[in-house]
Amino acid sequence: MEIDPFIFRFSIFILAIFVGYYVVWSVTPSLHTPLMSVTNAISSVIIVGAIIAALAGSSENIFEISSIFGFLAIVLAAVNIFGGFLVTQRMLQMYKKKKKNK
Amino acid sequence: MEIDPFIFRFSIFILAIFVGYYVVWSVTPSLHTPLMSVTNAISSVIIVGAIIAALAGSSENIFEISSIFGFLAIVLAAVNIFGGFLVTQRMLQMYKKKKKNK
Amino acid sequence: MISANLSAIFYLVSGILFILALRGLSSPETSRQGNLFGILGMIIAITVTFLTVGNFSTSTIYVFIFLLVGGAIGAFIAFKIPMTAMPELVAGFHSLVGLAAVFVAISAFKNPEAFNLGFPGDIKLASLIEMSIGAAVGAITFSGSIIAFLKLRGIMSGSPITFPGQHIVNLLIGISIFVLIYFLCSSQSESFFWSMIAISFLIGVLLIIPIGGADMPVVISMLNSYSGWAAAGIGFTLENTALIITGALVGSSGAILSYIMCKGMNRSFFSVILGGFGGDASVSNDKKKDQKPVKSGNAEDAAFLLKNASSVIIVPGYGMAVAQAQHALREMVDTLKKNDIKVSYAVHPVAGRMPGHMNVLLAEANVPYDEVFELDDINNDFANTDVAFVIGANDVTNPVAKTDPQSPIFGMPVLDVEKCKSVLFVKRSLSPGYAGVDNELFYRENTMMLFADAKKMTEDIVKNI
Amino acid sequence: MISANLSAIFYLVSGILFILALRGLSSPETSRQGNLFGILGMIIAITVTFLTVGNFSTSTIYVFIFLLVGGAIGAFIAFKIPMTAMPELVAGFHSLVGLAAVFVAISAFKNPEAFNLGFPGDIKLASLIEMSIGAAVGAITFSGSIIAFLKLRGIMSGSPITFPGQHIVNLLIGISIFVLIYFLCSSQSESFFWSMIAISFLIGVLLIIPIGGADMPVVISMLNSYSGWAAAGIGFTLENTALIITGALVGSSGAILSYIMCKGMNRSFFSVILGGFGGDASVSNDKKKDQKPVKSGNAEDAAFLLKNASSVIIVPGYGMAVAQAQHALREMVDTLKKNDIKVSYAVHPVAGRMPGHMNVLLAEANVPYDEVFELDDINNDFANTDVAFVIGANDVTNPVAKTDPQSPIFGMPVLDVEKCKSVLFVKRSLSPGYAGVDNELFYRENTMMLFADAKKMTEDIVKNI
Ligand SMILES: NC(=O)c1ccc[n+]([C@@H]2O[C@H](COP(=O)([O-])OP(=O)(O)OC[C@H]3O[C@@H](n4cnc5c(N)ncnc54)[C@H](OP(=O)(O)O)[C@@H]3O)[C@@H](O)[C@H]2O)c1
Ligand SMILES: NC(=O)c1ccc[n+]([C@@H]2O[C@H](COP(=O)([O-])OP(=O)(O)OC[C@H]3O[C@@H](n4cnc5c(N)ncnc54)[C@H](OP(=O)(O)O)[C@@H]3O)[C@@H](O)[C@H]2O)c1
Repeated sequence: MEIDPFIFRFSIFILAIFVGYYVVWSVTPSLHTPLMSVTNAISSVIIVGAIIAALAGSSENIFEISSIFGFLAIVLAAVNIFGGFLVTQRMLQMYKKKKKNK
Repeated sequence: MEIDPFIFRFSIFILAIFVGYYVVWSVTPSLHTPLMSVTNAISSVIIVGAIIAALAGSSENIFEISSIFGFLAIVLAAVNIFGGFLVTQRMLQMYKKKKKNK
Repeated sequence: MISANLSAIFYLVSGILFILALRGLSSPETSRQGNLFGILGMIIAITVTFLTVGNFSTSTIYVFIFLLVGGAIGAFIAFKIPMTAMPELVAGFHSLVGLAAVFVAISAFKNPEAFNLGFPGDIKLASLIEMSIGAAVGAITFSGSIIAFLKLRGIMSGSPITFPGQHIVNLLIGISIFVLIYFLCSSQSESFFWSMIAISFLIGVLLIIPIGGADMPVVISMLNSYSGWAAAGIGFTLENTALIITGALVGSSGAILSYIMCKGMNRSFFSVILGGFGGDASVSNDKKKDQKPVKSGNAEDAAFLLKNASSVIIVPGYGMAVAQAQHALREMVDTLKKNDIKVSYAVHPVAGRMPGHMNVLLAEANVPYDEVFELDDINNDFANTDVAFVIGANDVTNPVAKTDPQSPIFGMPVLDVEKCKSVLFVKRSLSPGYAGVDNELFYRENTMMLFADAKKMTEDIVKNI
Repeated sequence: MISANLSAIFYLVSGILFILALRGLSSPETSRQGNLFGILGMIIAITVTFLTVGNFSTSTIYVFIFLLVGGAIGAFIAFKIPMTAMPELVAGFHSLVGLAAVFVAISAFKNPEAFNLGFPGDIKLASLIEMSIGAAVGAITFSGSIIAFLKLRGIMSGSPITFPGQHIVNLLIGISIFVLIYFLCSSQSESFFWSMIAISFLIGVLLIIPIGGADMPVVISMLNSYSGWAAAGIGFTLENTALIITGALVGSSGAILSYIMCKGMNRSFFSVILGGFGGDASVSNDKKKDQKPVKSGNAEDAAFLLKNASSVIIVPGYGMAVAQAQHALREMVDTLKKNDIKVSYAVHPVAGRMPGHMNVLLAEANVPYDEVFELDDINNDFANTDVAFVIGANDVTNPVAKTDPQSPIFGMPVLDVEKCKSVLFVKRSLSPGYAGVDNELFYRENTMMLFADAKKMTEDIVKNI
C-alpha cells in the first residue's frame, strides 16, 4: 500500500501552481520588471542538477562527457543567478530611495 | 535514498497553508458568512477516517468498540456535510437573485 | 478495491476541488459553482474511501444508514434555520467536527490495524503523536464550541465567568495535556489517552467561559481554525492528502477571519481571548445619559425627512438582525426608490455579530448585492448624502473612535454618518451597543432618534411615506 | 553527506523561500527583503546539493571555479546593463536557463547513475520522459530567447519573417518531437535523443521569427513561462522539490504576465503568437498624415504652458525609454514643483516595451513611487488637470481605442489625456507608435506637438521655465 513518490511530487507541483498563481497576481504592477528578473534568477536553481552532474566525474577523469555538460551548465546557471539577483537588487534599490523624497 | 512520505505530506501541508492564505484573503467580505459555513462543511472530510473505522469491524461483530466510534463519527460528520453545504447553498442562492433586480 | 496510488490521486483531486470551492467565494457570481465543487470534492473523497477499503460487508449498509441519518438531520437543520441564527449554527457545527475528530482518533487508537498504524499497544510513534494532537484539538474545539453555542443562543449567560488565577489554571491544564501525551507515547497505556481527552474537553470549557458573549464571533472563528488544524492532524495519521489540504485551508480561513474581526474592532486578538470584555462594562457609562438633550421623532417625522431627501444611505447593524427588520427595510427602500430617491447600503466589516452577517440578511431580503457597499467604498459619500438611516447599528457609527484616544474603541474604523445632512437612528433606547460606549451622535443637532423596535419602526415609516 | 530526508526538507525550505521572494514584490517596501529571501533560498539549495553528493574530490574545486566564473560574468552584466536594456537582458538570461536545462538533461542521459535514474541504455521510463520534456522545452526556450534577444537588440530586423505554410511546418516539426520522444523511450537509442534536441532548437527559432519585434515582450514572458515548465520537468527527473516548486512559480508568473500584457493591449494571446503583426503594417496609414492641420510648438511655448498650469500629469511612453529622457524629465518636474505645481505620473500597463518598464525607468531617475499612478487610479483626474505632458507615448493615449470598433487597438484601455485643458506631445514626428495606428489627438485644438527628441526637448523646456 505504498504510494509512489511521484504522486506526492505531482501534488506538490499542483499546489505550487496555485501558490504561484496567487503570489504573482499579488505582485504590484510597478514591480513587474523586477518580477521578470527575479523569476529568471530563481529558475536557475536548476544548478543543483548541474552540480550533481559535474561532481559525478570519476577521480581519474574529471572531465568526461557528462560532467563537462554539468560544468557548462554550472557556468550558465551561475551567470543567471548572480546576474538575476544582482540586477533585481539594483532595480529594487532604486525603488527604495523614493519615500524619503516625498 | 528513499525519502520518508511524511516529508512529502509535510510539504503538501505547508503549500496548502499558502494556498489557504491566499484563497481566503481573496474571498469578498460580503461572503464571509458563507465562507464560515463552507469551511465547516469541507472540514467534515474527516468522515473518510470515520468510514475506515466503521468498516473495520469483523463480520461477526460489526459493532465493536472502535467501529462504534466510527459510526458515531459518521453521523456527526454527515450532519455537518449535508447541513454545511445545504445552508451555504441556501445563502448563496439568495445572493444569486440579486442582479436581476438592478 | 483500488490501488493506493489511484486513491492518493483522487484524494488530491478532492483537495483541489475544496480549494476551488473557496476560490469561488471571491465573487457572488462564481460562489454557487464553488459550492458545487465542494460537494463534488466530498463525494469523491467518500466514494474513494469506500473503494479503497473495498470490504463490502454488512457494515457498508450500516455506514450508509448512519450517513443518511446524519445527512437527514443536517438537511433538516439547514432548511429550517433562520438566517439570523447563523452564528449559533456555525458554532454548533464546529462542535460536531471537533467531536468527530475525537471519535476518529479513538477508533484509530483502539483499532490501529485498520489504519495501518501498527497494533494496539504498539502504535507507531509518529501516528500516536499525530492522533493525540488531533484528539486534543478536536476535544477543545468540541467543548469550546458548545459553550460558544450556548452563550450565543442565550441558554447560558453571555457575561464572562471569571475566577482568580484562571489563566494560571488554564496554563497548568494546558501543560498537563502535553505531559499526558508524553506518557502516552512512552507507555502506550490507554488510561493516559482517555485522561488526555477528558482534560482537553475541560480546557475547552475553561478557555471559553471567561469570554463575553459578544466576543463569541471571534471565538467561533478561532475554533474554526482549530478544527482545521485538528483535521490536518488526523490527516497526517490517516496519511490522507484531502484531509491535510482541507485542514490547512480551514485553519488559514479561521485565522484570517479572526484577524479581520479583531482589526475591524481595533482590538488585539489576545485581549479578546483572555476574556472579560463586553459583559457589564457598559454600566460605568450610564450616569452620563439623559443629561444632554436628545431630539427624538416618530415614524411620521422620519417619513417626511426621507421623502424629501434625494439620497439616502442605510446603515444596518446588530439591532436589525435582532428585530429581523431586513424585509421591512427592503420594502421601505423600494418605496423610496419609487420616489426617485437614490438609496445605498453601507456595511461595516464588524456590523452585526459575525463577518458578513449584514450581507446575508440583506441578501435574504432580496437586496441586490451591488447596492451594498463596504466601508472604504462608501465612506466618502456620506458628505454628499441627505439622510443616513441607521437601523440597529451603534458602535460602527460612533465618532468617538476617531476622536477620543481613551475610548476602548479608539482607532476602530467607523462609518462617517455624521457627515450627512441628517441622521436617523432607529433603536429602542439610548443604551450603548456591544462595546458599551456612549454614542455622542445621539445628542447632535442633525440627529433624530427613533425609539422603537427596528422592524416596527420601519413598517410604520413605510405606511407614512 | 546528509540523509535524503534532511536534504528533502532543505529543498522544501528553499522552495518556500522562493515563494517568499515573489511575495515580497507585492510592495516596494518589502521587495528588497524578498530578494534576500530568494538569495538565501539559492544558497541553501546549492549548499545542500554539495552536502548530499558529499563527494569532495578535485571536481568540487572545479565546480567552485566555474561557479565563480559564471558568477563574475553575471555580476559584471548586472552592474553594467543600462535600465533601458532590461527587455534584452531578460531575454538573454532566459536563453541561458534554457540551455542549462538542456545540458543537465544531456548529463542525466549520459550518466543516469549519478542521478539514480538507472543505467545508460536502461533509464527508467518515467525519468526518460521527464528529461526529454525538460530538454525539449529547454531547447525551445534557448533558441527562441536568442531570436527575441537579437530582435530586441536590433541585431536582427524586427519585422516578421514569414513564408507560406509556416504554421503547418511548425506543426509537423512539433509532432515530430513527440514521435522522437516515443522512439527514444522504446529504443533508448542516443541518436533519437540528439535529434530531438536538434529539432527543438530549430522549432524555437521557427516559432519566434514570424513574430514582430514589438511583440517580443509577450514572447519573452511566454518563454519565461516555458523555462519554468522546463525547470519543473527537470525537477521531476531529479526528484527535487525546490526545482518543482520553482518551476511552477516561474511557469505561472510568465503565463500571468503574458496575460496581463495581452489584456493591456486588448489582443488575444494566439494572435500574438501566430505572428505577423507590428512590422510594416503602419505603412498603410501614412497617406492620411499631414492632411489635417497640426499645432506645433517649441520648448518656449511648452515652458510657458507648464509654468502657468496648476496641475500637470506626465504620461511617459516607449519614446522616453529610447531617448533615455527620464533624468531630464525628473529635473523638469522638480522645477515645476518648485513653482508649486502639482505633478503626478500616469503609467499605462503596457507603456514602453515590457510590463513595469516605465516604473523602473522613473525609479532610476529617483521619481518617488508614490507619485506614479496606474491607469485606474489616475484616469479620472485628467478632467481636473491643466496640462498632460505626453513624452514618447502614443498608443496608450489614442482615443480611437474607445471610439472606433474597426481599429486594431479598439477596446484597449487608454489614458484619457484629451480631457486635460491642454495636451503636450513630445515626439519626433507624426508617425504612429507600435500599433501602427494614427493618433487623432495630434490634430486636436487643445494639443500642441513638440517635435524633437524627448531628452533634448525636456532639457530645453527646463532651461525655459
Ligand atoms: N460582526 C462581527 O464580526 C463582530 C464580531 C465581534 C464583535 N462585533 C461587535 O459588534 C458591534 C457591532 O456594531 P453594531 O453597530 O452593528 O451593533 P451595536 O453597536 O452592538 O449596536 C446595536 C444596537 O442595536 C440596538 N438594538 C438592539 N435590538 C434592537 C431592536 N430589536 N430594534 C432596534 N434596535 C435594536 C441596540 O440599542 P437599543 O438597545 O437601544 O435598542 C444597540 O445599540 C461592534 O462593536 C463590533 O465590534 C462584531
Ligand atoms: N509594455 C509592454 O509590456 C508592451 C508589450 C508589448 C507591446 N507593447 C505595446 O507598446 C506600445 C506602448 O505604447 P507607448 O505609448 O508607450 O509607445 P508607442 O505607442 O509605441 O509610441 C512611442 C512613440 O514614441 C516616439 N518616440 C520614439 N523615439 C523617440 C525619441 N527618441 N524621442 C521622442 N519620441 C520618441 C515615437 O514617435 P516618433 O517616431 O514620432 O518619435 C512613438 O510614436 C503599446 O501599443 C503596447 O501595446 C507594450
